[in-house]
Formats: sequence, C-alpha cells, structure tokens
Amino acid sequence: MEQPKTIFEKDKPGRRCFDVPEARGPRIEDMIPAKLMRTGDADLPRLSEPEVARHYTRLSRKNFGVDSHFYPLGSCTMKYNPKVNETVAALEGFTGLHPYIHAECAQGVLEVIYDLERVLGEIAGFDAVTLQPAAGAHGEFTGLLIIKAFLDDAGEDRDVVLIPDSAHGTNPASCTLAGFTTRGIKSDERGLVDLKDLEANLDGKVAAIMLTNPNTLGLFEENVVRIAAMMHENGSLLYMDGANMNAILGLARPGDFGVDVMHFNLHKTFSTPHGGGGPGSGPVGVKARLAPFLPMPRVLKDGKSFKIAARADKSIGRVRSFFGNVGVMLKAYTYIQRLGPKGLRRVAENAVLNANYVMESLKEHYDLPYGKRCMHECVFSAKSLARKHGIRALDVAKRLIDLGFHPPTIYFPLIVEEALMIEPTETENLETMDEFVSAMRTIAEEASKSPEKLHAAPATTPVGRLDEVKAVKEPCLAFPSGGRIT
Amino acid sequence: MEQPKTIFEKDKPGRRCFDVPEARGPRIEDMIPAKLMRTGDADLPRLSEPEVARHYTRLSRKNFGVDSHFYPLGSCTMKYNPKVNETVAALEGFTGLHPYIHAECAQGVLEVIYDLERVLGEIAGFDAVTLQPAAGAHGEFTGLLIIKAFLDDAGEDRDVVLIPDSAHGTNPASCTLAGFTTRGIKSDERGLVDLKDLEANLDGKVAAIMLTNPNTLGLFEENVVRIAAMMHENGSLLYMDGANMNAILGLARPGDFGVDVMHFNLHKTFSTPHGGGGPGSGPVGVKARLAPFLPMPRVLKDGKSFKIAARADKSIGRVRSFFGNVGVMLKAYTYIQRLGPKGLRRVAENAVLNANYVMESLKEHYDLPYGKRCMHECVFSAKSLARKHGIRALDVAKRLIDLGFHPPTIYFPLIVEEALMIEPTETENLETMDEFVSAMRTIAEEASKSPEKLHAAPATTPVGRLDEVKAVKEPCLAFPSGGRIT
Amino acid sequence: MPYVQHSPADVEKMLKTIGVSRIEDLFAQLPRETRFSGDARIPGPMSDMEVLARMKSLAAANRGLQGACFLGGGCYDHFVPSTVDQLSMRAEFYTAYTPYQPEASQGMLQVFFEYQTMIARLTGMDISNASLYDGASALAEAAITAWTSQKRKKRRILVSSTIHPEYIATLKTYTTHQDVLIETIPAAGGVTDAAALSRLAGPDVACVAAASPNFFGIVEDLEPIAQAAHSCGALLIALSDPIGLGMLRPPGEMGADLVAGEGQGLGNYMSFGGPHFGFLAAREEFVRSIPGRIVGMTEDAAGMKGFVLTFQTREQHIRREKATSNICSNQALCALRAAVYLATLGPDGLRRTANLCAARAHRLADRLGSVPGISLAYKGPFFKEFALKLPGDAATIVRRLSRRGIFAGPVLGEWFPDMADCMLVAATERRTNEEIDLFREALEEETRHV
Amino acid sequence: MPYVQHSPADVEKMLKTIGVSRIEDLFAQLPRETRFSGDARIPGPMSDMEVLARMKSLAAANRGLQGACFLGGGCYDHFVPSTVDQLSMRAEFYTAYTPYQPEASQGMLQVFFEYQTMIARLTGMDISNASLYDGASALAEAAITAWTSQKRKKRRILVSSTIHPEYIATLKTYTTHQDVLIETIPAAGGVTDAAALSRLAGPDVACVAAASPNFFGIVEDLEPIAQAAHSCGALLIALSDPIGLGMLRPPGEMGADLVAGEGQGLGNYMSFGGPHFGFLAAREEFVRSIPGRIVGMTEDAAGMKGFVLTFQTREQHIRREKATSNICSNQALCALRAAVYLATLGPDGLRRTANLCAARAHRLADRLGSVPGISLAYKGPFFKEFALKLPGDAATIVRRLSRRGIFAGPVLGEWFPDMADCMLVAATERRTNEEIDLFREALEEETRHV
Ligand SMILES: Cc1ncc(COP(=O)(O)O)c(C=O)c1O
Ligand SMILES: Cc1ncc(COP(=O)(O)O)c(C=O)c1O
Repeated sequence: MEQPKTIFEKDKPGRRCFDVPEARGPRIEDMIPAKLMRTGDADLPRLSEPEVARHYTRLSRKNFGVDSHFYPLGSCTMKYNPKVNETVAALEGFTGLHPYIHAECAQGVLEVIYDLERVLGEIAGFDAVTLQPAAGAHGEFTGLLIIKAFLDDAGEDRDVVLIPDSAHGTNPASCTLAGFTTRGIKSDERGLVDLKDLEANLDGKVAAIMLTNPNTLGLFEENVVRIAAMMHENGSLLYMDGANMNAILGLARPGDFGVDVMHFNLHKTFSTPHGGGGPGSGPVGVKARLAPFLPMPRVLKDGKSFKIAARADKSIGRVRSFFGNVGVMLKAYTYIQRLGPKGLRRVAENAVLNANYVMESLKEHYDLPYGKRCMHECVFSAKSLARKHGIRALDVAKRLIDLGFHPPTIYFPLIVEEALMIEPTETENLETMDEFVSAMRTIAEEASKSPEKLHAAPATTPVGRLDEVKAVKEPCLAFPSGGRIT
Repeated sequence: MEQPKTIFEKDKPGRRCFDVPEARGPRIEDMIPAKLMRTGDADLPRLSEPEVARHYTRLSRKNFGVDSHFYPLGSCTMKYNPKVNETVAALEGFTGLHPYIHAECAQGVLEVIYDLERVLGEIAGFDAVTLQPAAGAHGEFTGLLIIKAFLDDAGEDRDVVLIPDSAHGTNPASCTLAGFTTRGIKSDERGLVDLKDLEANLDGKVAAIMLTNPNTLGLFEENVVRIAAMMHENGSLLYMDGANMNAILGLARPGDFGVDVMHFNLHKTFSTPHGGGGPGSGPVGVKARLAPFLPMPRVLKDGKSFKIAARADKSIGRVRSFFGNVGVMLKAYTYIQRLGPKGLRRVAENAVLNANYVMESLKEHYDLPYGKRCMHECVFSAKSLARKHGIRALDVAKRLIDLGFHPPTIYFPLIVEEALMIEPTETENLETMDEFVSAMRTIAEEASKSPEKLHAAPATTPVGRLDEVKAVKEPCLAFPSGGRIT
Repeated sequence: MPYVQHSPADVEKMLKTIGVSRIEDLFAQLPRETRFSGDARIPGPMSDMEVLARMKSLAAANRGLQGACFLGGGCYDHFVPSTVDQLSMRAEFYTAYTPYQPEASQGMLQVFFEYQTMIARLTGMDISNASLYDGASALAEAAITAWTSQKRKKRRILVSSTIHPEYIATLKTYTTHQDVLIETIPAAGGVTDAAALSRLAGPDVACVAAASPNFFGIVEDLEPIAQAAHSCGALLIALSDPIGLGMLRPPGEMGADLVAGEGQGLGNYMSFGGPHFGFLAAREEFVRSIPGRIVGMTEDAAGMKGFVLTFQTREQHIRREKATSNICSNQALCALRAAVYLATLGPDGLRRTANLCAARAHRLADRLGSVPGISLAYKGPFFKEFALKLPGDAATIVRRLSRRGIFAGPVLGEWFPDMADCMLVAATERRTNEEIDLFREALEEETRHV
Repeated sequence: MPYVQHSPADVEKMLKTIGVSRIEDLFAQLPRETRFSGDARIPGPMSDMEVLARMKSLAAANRGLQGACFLGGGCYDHFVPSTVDQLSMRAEFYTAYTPYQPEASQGMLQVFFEYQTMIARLTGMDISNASLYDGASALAEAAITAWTSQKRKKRRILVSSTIHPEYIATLKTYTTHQDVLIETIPAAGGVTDAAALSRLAGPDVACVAAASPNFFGIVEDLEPIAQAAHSCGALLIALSDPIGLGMLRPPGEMGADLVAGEGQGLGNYMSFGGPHFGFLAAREEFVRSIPGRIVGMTEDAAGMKGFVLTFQTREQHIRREKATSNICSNQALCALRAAVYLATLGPDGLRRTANLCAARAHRLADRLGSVPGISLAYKGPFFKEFALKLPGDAATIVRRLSRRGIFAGPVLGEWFPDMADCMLVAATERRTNEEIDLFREALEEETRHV
C-alpha cells in the first residue's frame, strides 16, 4: 500500500482546472485599497480537472456508505434514502432560489415549509413546529430556549433540567448552552428512567426533563405518561429527544402522550442521506401554549398565498440565518408524501422487527444487559468477551470492517459497559441481517479461538488502527504550507 | 472472496421497489384480447430500492473507469471527459424533447445539430457532415455507402476497397456490410502503407482505400498526399478512418490533405465518456461532390430558423431512426466550445507529447517494432519477453491490473506480435505516466525474476483470469429461469 | 485554457526525455503540405460558466417541457426513475469502455449479463446480445442474421408494412448492396395482411418481419404470421415494445425466432431521438450468427464465477471482413440504464406501467374519438398509441396543437401519402387526465373550422 | 407501497425467531395510553412519478429562475462547477455518516482534513474545524469560544453593527442565558466606528467582532480594529466572505484570532438559505476551545498515514455538559462541496472569480448610481455588494423589480428603520452586462414616478 497523498501534494505550478472570464472595466486596484488586498494568490492546490475528479473519486472508494455497506450505526438511523429525494432537492426551482427573494416569487418553497410544519405536527401530535434548527442538537437548544422563555414569561425561575443517564451527549451539552444546569437521573434495572430517582430530583428549580423515547437502549419509556404527569404536576415540562422517532412513526404520537416540546431528527427519521456528518435538520414541535416562543422567521398563510413573518413578541429570536436547511426539508417532505400515513407506520414496524430479529439472533453470543424486546435498536455488551478473552467492543467493531460491515455504535450509551449499539433500520433485508449476524457470531467465536485476528483488525482497509494519541500529542490539523509531511 | 450474486438470486416474492399509480377505467381484458396478453408477470427480479441501489453501487466498485484509474487503452482515446459535458447533456430542455416534435419547438437542438456539423467540417476540412451514425463503425458503413452511391451515380462499377493490414477490424467488416470486397495492403518496414503494394493493387475495380491516419501504430501516414493523388488518379476515393483525430486536431485537416470521406469518433476525440462500451457517435464528413449522398434527415437553415429535410434525391437513405445520438453531440459541442481552436490544438499537442514520453521511457524495456517518434499512441511488443521468459502481452496486462492500471490494448494491431498499444491521452499528468512507466519496468523485470507472479496475475481483483474456453463450450449467456448456477 | 495538466517544468522534462526541444518538433512527421496553419473558425474558448449559459439558453429554445407530450412513433415519454439517473452516473460505469479486460470490468460485465437475461426473459427468448445502436438498425441486423444464418441462400425478406417506415428504410439502406430483396407485406386495417403474406410466402423467403405493437400502435397476433413464415421455412423476426412486454404476450411464445426492437422506453430519455439502444434476442441456435457483444458467465481457476465477453469470433476485431456485423462500440450505458430500470420496476412495476399506458391511451382514444369529425383510423386492439383520422390536413393541425403545448404526431402523411389527414397519438403512464382533457379541448377548437 | 424489503415468508421467519406471532406484538411495550390509532392526516402515499410531478410544480411556483439575481445579504448566486455536483454525489460520500470508524472512512476524513487546510490557508489562520451550521451560528460559536477560552471572566462582547443583523440576532439568542453582554459598536459611514470602539473597549471585553466585507458590502480595514481589541486584551473575531478571500487580505494577516463566516458561496446552491455551512478558523492556541469536529493526520502501527477525528474531548459525546458546544451533526457534505469547489477553482480561479464579482458589482454601482435620484448609501470600498439609496420606499421598489425579473435586496428598512429607502444589491461573476443594463432600465422606470 502506498501512503495517501493529500491534494496539496498534487499541486503543481501552471496546472489549471477552471476558466473564469476575464474581468473587464476598472482595475481592482482602483476599487479597493492595496492594503486590503492579498499580496499573492491564496495558497490553494493547483490541479487540472482530471486530477480533481480522480482525487475525489478515489477518496470516495475509501469510504463506506449505506449504499455500499450495511451501516447499523446505532442512534444514527442509517436507513437507505430513496433516490427520488435527491432528484427533488436538486430541482433548479429550489436550488436557484435566494432566501431574500420577494415572497411572491417563492410561493412554492414557502408552501413546502408551511405544509411540512403541519405534517410533522400531525405525525407527532404537536400544535406548532419550527423547521429552523440545522440539526438535532440545534433543535434541542431551540427547544430548551423555548422552555426557558415560556417559564420566564410565566414568572417561573427554573434553571435545572433533568437528564437520564442514558441520554445522548448533546442533551446535557444543549442544556449548558441554553443556560441550564443539569441533574442526572438514574436508569433502573430495566434500563428505564428510575421513577424514584426522578421523584427525588423534582423540585421548584426543575424546568424540564429531557427524555429520549424510545431511549438510547432501544427501549420504550413505558412510564412516559406517568413521567409527564409528574413533571406537569411539578410545574415542569416534558422535553422529548425525538431522534428515535423511527420506532414509533404512526404508532404513537409524543404530543398525545404528554410531551410538551420535541425535536425531530429530520435527516434520520425522514430520510436525508447523512452526507458524512451532515447536513441535518432538527425541527421542533411544541404544544399550543409554547407556540408563541418559537424562533423567527415563521411562514404564514394568508388566504391562498404564503408570507413571511420576521418578528413576534415572545419569540426566542433567531437561531440561525434564513429559513433552515431547506434542501433537507425537501427530502423529508418528498419522503413523507411517498410513504403516506400507512407507509410511515410500516417503517416503524419494520425497523422494530429488524432490530428484534438481530437482538434475538445475537443474544446467545453477546451480553444483553437490558430488555427482552427492543424497539428500533438493540444494545449489546462485549463485557464477557472482554473479561474472558480481552476482546473489547472496539475489537469487534474493527473486525466487522474486515468482514464487510460498518460497525455499530460503540461505547454508547455510557451506562452499558463495552456497548455495541445496533440499529439495522427498516431498509435492510433478511439476507443482509443474516450475514451480519453470522459475522458477529464468527467474531464471538474468534474471540476465544484466534483473538489475535481481532486485535490485528482491520486488515483489509487502506490503514490499520490509527494512533489517536499521537493525533493529539503531535497535532497535524492542516497540511503544512509548501511542506510534505514526513 | 464470495461468489458474485446476480440480481436474479436476490429476487424474493413480495419485494417491491417502485410504485405505479393504479390504472383506472376499462379493464385491460376489455381492451386487448387475452391471447395477446401474458399469462403471468414477466420473470424479472423483485427487489426493494435499497437492494437495487446497493447492487449497482457494489458492482460499480468492481469496475475500472477513467475517473478511478489510468486507462491507456490504445485506439480508444480514454481521455478524461469534463463534468460540464454531463451537466449539459442532462438539461431537461434536451432530454425531454421528442424527436418528432414540431421543428418550431426544437429550434435549440436543431441549432446544435446544424452548428456542430459546420464546426466539425471546419475542424477537419470537409464541406458537409452528417451526425447520424451512432458510432465509428456506423460512420464507416455510412461513408462507404456514400462512396458507393457516388460511384454508381457516376456510372462507375467499382466494388473493391483497399485496407491496410494495420487497420481496425471495423474497416473490413464495414466494407462487407456495404457490399464491397476488400484487398489487404501491406505495411512497409516503417509501419506505413507500402506504396508499392498499393500501386500493385490499384485497378479499375478499386472504389477507395480506407486509411487510418494517424494509423493504428500511432504513426502519421506521411505519404498521405501521395496516396490521395494515386487514388484520385485511379478514379478512386480516399476514405479516412478518423478515430485517431485526437493526434492532429488543429494541426492538420484531412479534408485539406486529400481525404474525400472521413468518419469521426465523436465520443473519443470530442469527449463523451465511453459508458462501458457506448453510446458513441460517428459523424461523417465529405467533400462537396459527395454531399448529395449523405443520409437523411438533414437539418437546414431557413433564414433564422431551422428545419428538417427528410428526403433528398441522391441520398443513401436512412442509416437509423431519428437524428443520431444527440446526447453525445451535446457533449462534443460543449467540449469544442470550451476549448476553442487553440485549446483543440493543445489537446493534440499534449496527446502526442504524452505518448512520446511513454514511448521513450519504455523503449529500453519492451520491443518497439516501428518508429522513433509516435503520434497519440505507441505500440510495443512483448515478443522478447515471450521468447525469453514465456511472458506474453496478456501476462503484462494482467499484472498491470494488480498494480492499479487498466491495461493497454493488447494483440492489436495484428501486424505487431504480442502488441501492447498504449494511448495515454492528453489528460494524464506526468506523475501518473511516471507511475505507469515504473510499473511497466517492474513488470519487465519480474518477467525474468519472478515470472510466476505474472502468470498468476491478477491477484487483487474479484476474480482471477477467467476460462474463456469454458464460456464458449458451456455457454451461460443468461441466468437460468428460477435457477441458481452451480 | 482548461486541461492544462503539465507545468512548464514537466513539459521541459518530458521533451528532454524524448530528446526534442519543442513540442512542435514532435510533429515533424507531418509533411508540410498536410499541415494546417491558423485557427479553425469555430466558437470558443469559453469558460464552463459561459458554455453552460449558452447551452442552457439553447435548451430553453426547445419547448418540449412547455406542454404535454402525446408524441409516438418509436420514442415515448416514459417516466425515468431516479435510481436510473443516479446509479448510471457511477463514474466506474460511465467512464469505462468495453470490458476487454474482464478482471478489471466485472461490474459492467455482470450488468450486461443481467441485462441480457432480462431481455431474454421479457421477450421469451433464449439469448440476447448486449445492445445495438437502435431499433431500426436492430431490425436490419436481425434480417441480416436471418439471411446469413441460412447461408445466404434465400434472397427474399418480407417486411410487414405496419413496421415503422424508418425501420424499413434503414433495413433497405443496410441491405442496399447485399444480395437480398426487401419486399413489403401490405397492411389491411392497420395490421399485416395475412392473405397477402400467404401469397408472398415461398421457399426463397429468408425471413418475415412483423411488429407487435406495430407502427400504428396495434397489438398484432404474431402467431399466424409465425405459422405462415415457418410453413415456408422462413424465420420470424418480431419487433416489440419492451414496456408493452410488461403485460403483452412475449413474441417468443408466439413463434418468433429473433426479436428486435427499440429499448428507449426502458429508462432512457427521449433526448430528441438518442442515445437510445436497440435490443436483439434470439433462440439459442443463433448464438454464432447474431451481431454485437455477448457476455457469458464462466469461472476462474479457483472456481470463482465471473463474466467475460464471449463468442468473440463473431466480431469484427477477430473475424474482420467475415464478421457477423461491423458493430464495435454499442449503446452500453443505455443498456445499463435499461437494466437498472427493469430492476427498479420489477415484474409488478412493469406490468402496472404497461397497464397504465394502455388505460391512458384508451381514455385518450375515447376522448379524442368523440370530437366531431374525428375517429380512430383502425379498429385493432392497441397498446399505448393509435392512428387518428382528422377532418383536415394533419400537419397543419399538429402545428397548431404544438403552439398550444399539445405535442402530437408524427403525421402519417410523412410516409403514407394517402394518410395526410392522419396522425399518431400516444399516451404513456405520465399523461394525466387533465392533459388528456386539454388535448381534447384543443383538438376540438383547432378542428372546428377546418 | 415502496420499501417492502421482506417477503411474507421472511417476516414469518423473523417473527418465529423472535418468538412472537405478529409484528403488532412487538409493540406490546407501548402502553395503550401512548398508542395512536388511525392514520395521520398527511398526504400520500404517492408513487415516485406523482411525488416528483407535485414537487416539480412546487419548484416551478418559485420564480427565481425567471430573472436575474442581484440579491445579497449573506447568500449569493455564485457559479457551481459541475465537478462539485457530480463528485459530491459519490454514494460513498453522501450516504456515509460522521467518520467515527476511521478505517472505514478514510475518504471522508481526508476530505475534511483538506477542507480544514484550505480554510486555514484562505483565512490566514492555523486551524479550522470541519464545519458548523451556518455563518450566523459560527459567529455565535466563535464568540462563545472567545469568552470561554478566557475562562468566562470577561463579560462584554462587542459586535460591530456592520455585521449582518441576523448574525447579531443569532449571537444574542445563543447567549441569552449566558453571563455575557452583547454590545454593538455603532457604524459611521457604513463601517465600524473606530472612535466608538475605543470608547467601548475595556479590560472586561472578551472579544470584538467585525466583518470584512461587512453587511453593507464594504471591505473594512480590520487592522485598527484588531489593535483596538488587542490593546485592551480582547480577541478579534473576523467575519469573512470566502469568495472574497480569493483576492482580499486574509483576516489572519490583520490580527484576527478567530475567523468565522458563511461558506455557501463555495460550491453550495442558494437553496432558499440552506443547507449551507459555517466555517470557523482560529489560531492554534484555540484548538481545545473551538467547537465542532476536527480531523487530524496520524499514522497506524505500520507507519501508514491516516486521518482521524481528534481533540474529541471538546465534544459533547465525551464531555457532555462541559463540552465546548452541543454540535454533533454538522454540514459535512456542504464542506465537502466547498473543498471540491476550491480544488476546482484553484488559487487562480478563485482570484479571478473574486475579481469578476468586484468588476461586475462596480459596473452595476456605476450604472445604477447614475439613475436620477439614486445613489450609493456609502462611500467605502466594496467587494460584490453595496447599499443603494432610493428615491422612495425600497420595499415597494423591490417588489416591482421582482415582478420584472430583477431580484434585488434585501431591503434595509427590515433591520434599520432609518434606512427604509435603502436596499442591498449584489453582483456575482454570473451577472452579465445585459442583465446589469436591464436592471438599470427597470430601476429607472420604477423610480421615475415615486
Ligand atoms: C439520541 C440522539 N439525540 C440527539 C442527537 C443529536 O442529533 P444531531 O446529530 O442531528 O445534532 C443524536 C444524534 O446522534 C442522537 O442519537
Ligand atoms: C481505429 C479505429 N477505427 C474504428 C473504430 C470503430 O469505432 P466504434 O467503436 O465507435 O464503432 C475504432 C474503435 O475502436 C478504432 O479504434
């Protein structure tokens, strides 16, 4: 194998990819003072178009994606995303539209925004929805600010948010950003919110609890109605992290079971390819009493036409510029229309069916700390392998790569030792799951018979396990100018 | 490695990819008699969309293309094709246009056709051009029919075409299809048409010679003006196979040096990605006296608008339906406009520079049967390796695959024993060529030191060398219905 | 100037290696009298931005999107699923060439193998090649195959006059200088005239060619034609519409020996007529006589299955003037699109698409046929298009309709002088009831005063 | 219904393995009172064909393509090269997620590493993260970084009022419940008022934020602002336009400590405002305090170079409530598009693009400024946009212009009540002289009688 070559090492003087017409008219020097100008061209690589195309094409071949590999990365809902979504989002009538164009000239996209808000509200049981947030965490932040504004408006001084110990890291981080302090709530032996601990933590400072449901163990918080009642009784609100909505689409509506505020992970549940980490979209749904606090701008319907409202009295203000990640909304809207209400329910049914099938098929081979039945994902532990054979979740993950699978999420949720969090999603078929199950069983066997194989994995990738300590100790975060890394 | 699975082995009852709205209205049975209807659904595989996407994505990863690999397949001009070509050809204003739409509604595409004919004529020195033919061979056939029609019209009874022994197989095959018989013309010791043999074959039956220039050895037929004169003196015509126009763009115009009829390989010279074997486009250019015989339809200009002529007295008729491979024309037209006259010349200059560089760099390591200088490609021979080490051109090719290169064309032209025909094209950079050269040198070394490595190649591909004899002896040309191949 | 790969230093280095001092020296092989000096008078250079702007304005000068397409005649406005567009744009597919090196081309080869299988199954035949240029040339190649496979001994080729006239014209062009005689079988009521066929049949007939659906959209019964052909020892070439085969009886079940046709509808845009592709399927015995690439499954030394180009001795690069055809580059990427299309639709989707086309076309026929003075030209059962008889010159009416965004035709007078008042009209699954109503309305208005 | 992966037999088999008899049984964990029965009242199901037709008609209801875009204010109609569209559609890129497993994600990781390098070089900084949500949130994150990296001890954050008002609003929202005070520095003549800044400066100022080009398009000199900031111990956050950086002096050379901005212009379509991406570059010392993913180069045991997510202890999945930010999913694919864009343009292409924007914008300013009653609101040197003062209500004029296919704005009265007669106008490299002339003509006519 050869060392990878960065694009900067492919630079050569005189190479050119792209032509730009000559600028005519006054000279730049006469427009802008010299001291505000660069002295030389930006230090970007010079390549020809064939080199650019081959560089990125080859890099892509070093990457796993859902279209090339099974990708059961728990909590991330790596479902297959229909190709028609891409066709729609690439329509020039949408991509070529400036966000400040007069609303008269943007009626199509405003209708999409307006309608998608209502559709999401209907799916999850909320009275109002904002599509502004750019991702799930951004939605959490927005939702928390709404809660804070609502409580402030009601004259309530509450600055504590309760976070179950199984929660995703964005939940506490969003609380901090929103100015809350957090209190952890323990999970009980079944992996659900410990009601006693919750009870014990309820007081006049508590603004809300952030409940993930189904939670990150893949379990439905069956006491959710009770929890809602406890919160409401305490004058607090129930926030739900809706990242796992895929499990209950069409089967349960959070707004109906007591949730006051919820963010969606539009890119997960409603099918935008994850783009190597984004863009996402994190709409927030709220009950009517919280609607006045939604961020700006809002799209309103005025007779048959749509207009934009930039300000509202009680709004928390702006959480970003413009209208949100419209391209992602288009995909979600397309997806929802394609499936319809029954299709969405079927998504949930199959997501849960698949996860349970994988869980059943592997429970003899890996530790299953919680639950007999799961929702959209199942969380195993490699702790016996670790104890008996020194094989950790990480080793299992790396070996899976060699066997042709993207590994599950590992070491999350934190309350599971050596966690292996598997979310097959509804778009995988039985054959693929059987192949995955058989690979996982092989690995469990190898753990005792040939552990060295697991420690040496992955062996089929362009690089072996990388030295993460060195990455921090001798940081190289940008290719050195003019240089070649040795 | 696992056995490849065909799409038919992924079939399962009930799986569905695609929804089609329900047909309303009269029942099909009432429209079309039962005996004209299928009794059951067509035996196509049933897959879901994720499965379809993954099937083809994974298959693509088992294929080399120009964007992923250096692909110096001689005679095929595997240049990099700019991405803007694809954007243009995918514009809905072109793709959505029916060929029988009223000419009033197709003015844009008619202008493209009209203008591209003139542009190609200008580039190669012809008075008229047809864009009808779907590929080079189709162009040859068309050109030969034009010649025949012209001669017939002139009362000449000539049915022999002379074909140099270095010619591409399509040349003699096209002659047969066009009703000619062929006579081979020898190459001289320099690899050029043997003028004496040509002289000896000229008689009253000779309709034309099909000259490839530069020829398939990558050499310019420097006697072309002389040959033209000999042919014309004999009352015969000079047909040029223009597949290698890439070498002389902007530097020489066949129409100016005596050629009467020529086909272009539009997809090679003028940059359409080859699509795994097509579509191509093989326009034919002719001198004025041959213009009346061009195939139908023709696009004409009438004041400022364009119209279509379906018939002409002397035309050879139709060689296909509609107007030709318009998508390919769009790419060529885009390409030409992007480059302009100087850019096209630069293409030729760099194509020739690159080929000569590779030739010089390898001539110590492989036999070079002809020439000191080449045009767009160079042809080596592995005959010494074969004699000394039993390593054939095929072995060299297979080993190259392991080293990350698509092999050159092998065993063509036929007059070179163990031929290795290398066409780097103008779009490759020095680094890539140096890597290729070094791989070729390595292989020449391995031939003596570790020939078994070469015989065992390729070792990095999904399959090793395949049994071609078995493919013919036990033909399996379609996946058996309901079956699984064992 | 784009495509500058070489730095000046690189050029220097290369020239030095070669042993010349300037690039121009490399062209010393070109005698002076062959050289062209000056610049060709052609447009450019333009930046990507400029060229794209120009091409967009040319695209906009076409008005095909500003209306509803009811045009037929061998090219149809079928829906192209997004899977087709996106998967065919995998660079490893579309930037590859003919898979001469199978180990580096298993992806494409497997696609062709699967394509062949799908075509064979759709048509009810044993084998298929990996594509030809288009439907017209596929008919010509099929006829030549029929002729050569019978040792060129039978000179006559009977072609139903219900076949697309451009296909017949192409066949004639292809065989201009071959020792064959193309004769057309007259039509009666829009279908092949059986009586005329029996009269024409004879021992010197190499093959009979007929289409179903035919050029007028009518689904012909090929069985009697096959019988007539076979009983005089001739082969039957059937032309077929692959979308129609989602519901129609495969020609293989009706006695066809070779099945040819235009594959455009399978995932390829209309694109003003190309690139599309021709398909050619056959009974097994023709494996050595059909033209074009054929992919077969075989295995390597370790028993791993793989795919190769096979029966190459038929082809020009081996057999040269004795090859079954001159075809080299074919329409591979269009065939790949067809394979992805068929995989996407599946048996159910293809049948439903075919049904929907038929339902829309019949609705259209009902609606248009009820306009005063207008009637269907023929009574035969039709699939997705039909010939309409108008109360005036069809060419004029077609132009008027097109100005209103109703695109219909082709006009039949173009090929049949006695049908100047007729046009073809087609409806695919994409046509909506609203569009059909608009068509009726427009037609009613435009024919009121003719 | 699409997405049916499972045959009935497969479902059977799975249920049996699980040990339940119906899928419904799996939902027994949901208490009855949480269950929703019936169907949600939402549209669908629709076939691909129908949904695409509907979405196309919605796209067509937007009129952005039927005119020339002179809109500015943080989103611009730059040209997107075809390389960007096609290479970003490689399925292995766009269907992957955050590269948590580096060995299976080297492609994406290397792209991010290269993106970081390009951003660092463009801005003249040491490091960059791998993208944030957008320009507005990038400013907010930068300010929080400045505040936290100084141990949250300095409460005041000074923001130039020449920064995009939506960015300032976002910053305010982000810090609503933090112990900081956002104060705006007044503007004079469309640029940050230096005198006011010195008055406001003080030891309790954590950072000063200023933009160049600023919201009014003016290229501000950041050096004096940096000096003012640094001399009171505060950091300078510079907002920048990455296209402009093709020719403008990088903020890193003018003393910026953190550089943030909106990256849309780099290969991302306007798309009604998103998805785009925010970039954030910094001096090296902020490596542990900036938010977002960061990719570093390291090696494996065999010495092979490779790329990993690094400094993850900053992030929420490790540090939870103590993380530098809550960001998790970012705008990765938009950043990838930016990388391909910059690789495509190269240093020369980016400079020429910037020059061309400036040339077009100045031509536009000349032409519009010569319309009677119309003038530029400010005199400062501008890059690709400027504020125009009109002889009447800008909102009215903008609407009238948009009806003529001239899209200009935003209207400044939206944020600055005393500027109701002003609007922003931008010109990118895509605007032609003809379009500029049309704009002038339209503006002249529409303002003649106001
Ligand atoms: C349970 C849960 N909550 C919240 C998030 C944050 O969502 P995003 O990454 O879109 O910000 C995630 C995403 O990984 C998640 O899995
Ligand atoms: C020299 C030469 N002539 C003719 C042809 C035939 O062209 P096509 O494949 O487009 O039919 C080729 C293509 O391989 C060729 O190399």
